[in-house]
Amino acid sequence: MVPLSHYLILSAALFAIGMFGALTRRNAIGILMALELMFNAVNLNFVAFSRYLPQTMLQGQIFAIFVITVAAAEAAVGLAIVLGLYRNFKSVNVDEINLMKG
Amino acid sequence: MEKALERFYSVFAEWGVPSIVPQLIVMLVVVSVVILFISVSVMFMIWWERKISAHIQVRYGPMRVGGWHGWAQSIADGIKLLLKEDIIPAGADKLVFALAPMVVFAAALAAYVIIPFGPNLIVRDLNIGVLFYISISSLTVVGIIMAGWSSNNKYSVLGALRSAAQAVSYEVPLVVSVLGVIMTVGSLSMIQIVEAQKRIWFVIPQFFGFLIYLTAAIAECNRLPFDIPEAESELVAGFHVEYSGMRFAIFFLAEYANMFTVSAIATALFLGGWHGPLLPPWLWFLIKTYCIIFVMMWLRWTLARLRVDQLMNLGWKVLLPLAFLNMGITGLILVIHG
Amino acid sequence: MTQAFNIADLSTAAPEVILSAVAMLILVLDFIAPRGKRDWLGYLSVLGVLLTLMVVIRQWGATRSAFSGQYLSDPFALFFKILFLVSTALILLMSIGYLRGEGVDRGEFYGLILFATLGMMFMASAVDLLILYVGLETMSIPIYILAGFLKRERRSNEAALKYLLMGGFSSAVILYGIVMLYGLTGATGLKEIASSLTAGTGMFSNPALILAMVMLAAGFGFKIAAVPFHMYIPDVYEGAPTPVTALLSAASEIAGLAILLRVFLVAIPGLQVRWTLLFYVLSLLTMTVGNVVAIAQSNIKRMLAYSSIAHVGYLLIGLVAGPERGISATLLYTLVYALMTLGAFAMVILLCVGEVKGERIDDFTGLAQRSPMAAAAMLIFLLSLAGVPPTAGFVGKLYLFGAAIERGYVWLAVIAVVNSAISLFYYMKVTMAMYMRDIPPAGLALSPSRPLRVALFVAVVGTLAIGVYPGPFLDLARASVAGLW
Amino acid sequence: MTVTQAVFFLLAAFTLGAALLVVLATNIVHCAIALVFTFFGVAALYVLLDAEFLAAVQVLLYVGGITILLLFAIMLTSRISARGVKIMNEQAGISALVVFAILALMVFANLKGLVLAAAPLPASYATASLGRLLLTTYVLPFEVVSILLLAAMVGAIILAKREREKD
Repeated sequence: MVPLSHYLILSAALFAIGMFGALTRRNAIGILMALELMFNAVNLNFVAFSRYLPQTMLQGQIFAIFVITVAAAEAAVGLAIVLGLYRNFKSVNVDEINLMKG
Repeated sequence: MEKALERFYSVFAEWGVPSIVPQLIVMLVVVSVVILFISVSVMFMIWWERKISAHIQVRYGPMRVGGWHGWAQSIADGIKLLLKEDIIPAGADKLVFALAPMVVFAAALAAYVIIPFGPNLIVRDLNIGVLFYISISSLTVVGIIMAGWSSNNKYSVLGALRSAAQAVSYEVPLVVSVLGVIMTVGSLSMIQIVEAQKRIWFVIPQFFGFLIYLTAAIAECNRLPFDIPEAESELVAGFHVEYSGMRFAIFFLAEYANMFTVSAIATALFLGGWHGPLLPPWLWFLIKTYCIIFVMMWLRWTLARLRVDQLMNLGWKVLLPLAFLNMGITGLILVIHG
Repeated sequence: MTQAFNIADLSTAAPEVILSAVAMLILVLDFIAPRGKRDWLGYLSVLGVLLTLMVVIRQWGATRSAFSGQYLSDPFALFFKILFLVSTALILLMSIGYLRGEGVDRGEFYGLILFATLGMMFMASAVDLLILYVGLETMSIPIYILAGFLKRERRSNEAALKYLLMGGFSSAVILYGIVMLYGLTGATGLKEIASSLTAGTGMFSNPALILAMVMLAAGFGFKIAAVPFHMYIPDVYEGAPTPVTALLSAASEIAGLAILLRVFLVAIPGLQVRWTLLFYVLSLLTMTVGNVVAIAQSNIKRMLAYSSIAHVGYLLIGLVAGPERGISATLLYTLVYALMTLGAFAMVILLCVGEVKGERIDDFTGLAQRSPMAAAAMLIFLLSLAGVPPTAGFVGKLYLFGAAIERGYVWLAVIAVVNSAISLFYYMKVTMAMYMRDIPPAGLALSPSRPLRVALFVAVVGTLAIGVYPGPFLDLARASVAGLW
Repeated sequence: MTVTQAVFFLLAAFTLGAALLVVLATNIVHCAIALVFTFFGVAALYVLLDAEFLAAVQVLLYVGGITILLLFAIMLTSRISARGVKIMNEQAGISALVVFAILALMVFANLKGLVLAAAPLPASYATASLGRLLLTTYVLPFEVVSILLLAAMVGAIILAKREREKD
């Protein structure tokens, strides 16, 4: 069988990749995609733990279901915001969307 | 069937070959059988559709190739498509353009895993059976958008977007309509759902569910009266307007394969699957499935195309509330009967 | 293990049930409301909030657990629920006139504010990480939408996008912290996590646990706008519609603080030595950066944004000082902070008429001549924010800094006092504009909205009342933290 | 190396490769398509972890829902000709460093801090019990999430709908 540590490292790598994307992408939709990668990494961890930890309740899987649902809602709202933004700015690059300076 | 498999595996085990080898062989065999089945069945369906349309419009349709009522016409068409030059438009995104038909076909192929042709004639009786079909079928939409976008043609992009919007809107009532059956059986496994219909087919208690499913399924297949995505008169041919030759053939194949899948699922969920007197189970299953396919073709050549706004209204304001009503009433009855 | 959905659970969660029913009712009534006449939806939401508030107050004193122990209605939760509901009621009162002024004719605005409040209430009652996360998102997602509610306004679009992206990022970080806690203990209930952690020896120097703690602190740091996780806050505050800005600073940040307190105090109290240090640094950075940068601002919403960052720094002092004095001081200060911030934002809305948005500090020029009452109210809020007696801000700071000194964090208290002095400087800029300069020739218009005046009145009375007679409020805060750990 | 391990490594490589493509590809549509493959990789890993139901939900919601939404938004906001545009901001280098540091910390903490010896428990048929748990023990989050979805739906419609001409 595959040891738990493999899943944990994979998840950490996925999380880091997503974080890198969220920090560097210019396109707002690109950032949203990177965020989804991070959520997936967390979910992978949840499922792996719920498989390997000695317990009967499927808490990890339940948690993952909720995370997926919330992520979907967040993506829908995010894309609606991006569309509204595009209508006004004619761009979806976050560094060009900068009216306020401080 | 399973015994034969076990014997097959044990033979390899005796020779000392790692178990992955016979597993791979079995997988390959199953996949080729499914692809073969799809191709043959699709050719038959295309010929059939042409004949039905012709007879509805009081003509004969293809009559020459192969002798009796032009039965070999589809084979000839297929060979023609395969031999045609493979054109990739200059402005296209080559990688995505090449990937799109494969994605669409993979989705169509994967759905065959859970079709229960008979009590033991199923590739894999997954315990999430119905859910597997629902989730895998959404991959088709991704493939369609890939195809539309990569063609770099505004008609294909429009067609792809329309198709995606339609598929997403009709997927919701489709899923909810199936819930009635799943609640009654208490399982997602296809085999168990069919087994539960030994005495009474679900089409009787779940009649509204069946109608909603059928309507939504036709829309999922982008067939008339819901073929706005490919409406020839306004969009040329929708998302696959730039495709030709082999790649076009794959799209065509996938489309008819999907049609077969939704009909087969309808048979399994509502029409009692393989249950029936006298004839062998697999034959019953095929007969029922082809009956539904016939209905779909019949509708196609009888009804007019819906407008986009009508299409959305029907999906969200008619089918979805009805589907929820059906689910609620089913749940209520189940609770009352304990 | 299996526990069905029953009436007892529902009655324990009655406030949430009522509020969600009101919110959905608003959404439905919005369809039948005639165009241009949607103010009554706002009043109806205020009524709903007050009704919920009454139910919450009736529950005071009892500690009840529901839904398989994931939901807890204890004094701590009830205190925050009262705070959120009062804030929401005031914000709703402010919104009615504001929406009319901006030409937004949508009842969903009120519905979404109620949904956000509902999320906060669940956060306050959450003793399970799952319900905590879900509550957090139920608060955040409506606020993302509300921040972008002025669709034609580019700054509003920008605020919504920035808030959503940062919010999503911080949620992912929080989730990673949660999953590590789950992996370590196999539980998601805060109490279960705590007991399972004490069971294992050597748990508290476990790198995985420390990683979880740091991730949670960083994620919550985003939500409460602590430095260095504050970069997006000024832009969001400036761009969002002003009532939403008020909601963000007076309710959403406090809700973040509530779950932060609950998680760190209940689930990982064993790590207190480590997280005290962490929050010491965060607190120091947050108040200093917030106050210093606030000086340079000419936009009052932006200035208040930095000021609220600074106040988060003060609030964290209580967490550093620890139970029980420090935590009750933090709770008292959340109440004070919510009232005075709401008042300040209500003033911004009062000046938001037509082309004048009331957002530049110059917009306040000559307010004392135009309306001495309004200027006096603003003065009270500003003095309170700076911490000058006899206002609530003074009392709050006194208890906070006192708690810090009592625990030996003298330097932290000294720096906090210095910071308060700095803050006086930029608050006085507004006062100067109001009192020392003449009314501009173009005149100075005030919003005619009556509910807004009610909200202002309540905020003024509250700020003064806590300042003059803090006893009962302090008792309330003390009672709320009793039995938390 | 057993077959399962081989499958795991293949899937892990596939998922990480696709994820890297999501972050690094220059064309935003390619990113979205790579994202589909990442989601599939993760779904396959769920199957490997005996969480078939979750795998189906993952494909249904992520591939059938989120990706299609993303693709829609991309189609509406960018064009195929938008190639060769700079995709990253100026902080790419420093971000890479920071992220590497964080990754190293995470891997260290995961390996050092968690009990890894545990062999997996025998898998059980989980779909039915998941459903039961959602409607009994976890009914509160279930209801709260449904409220959240309602709010998100209403909000997304408000934000995405074109404003009526000034009335």
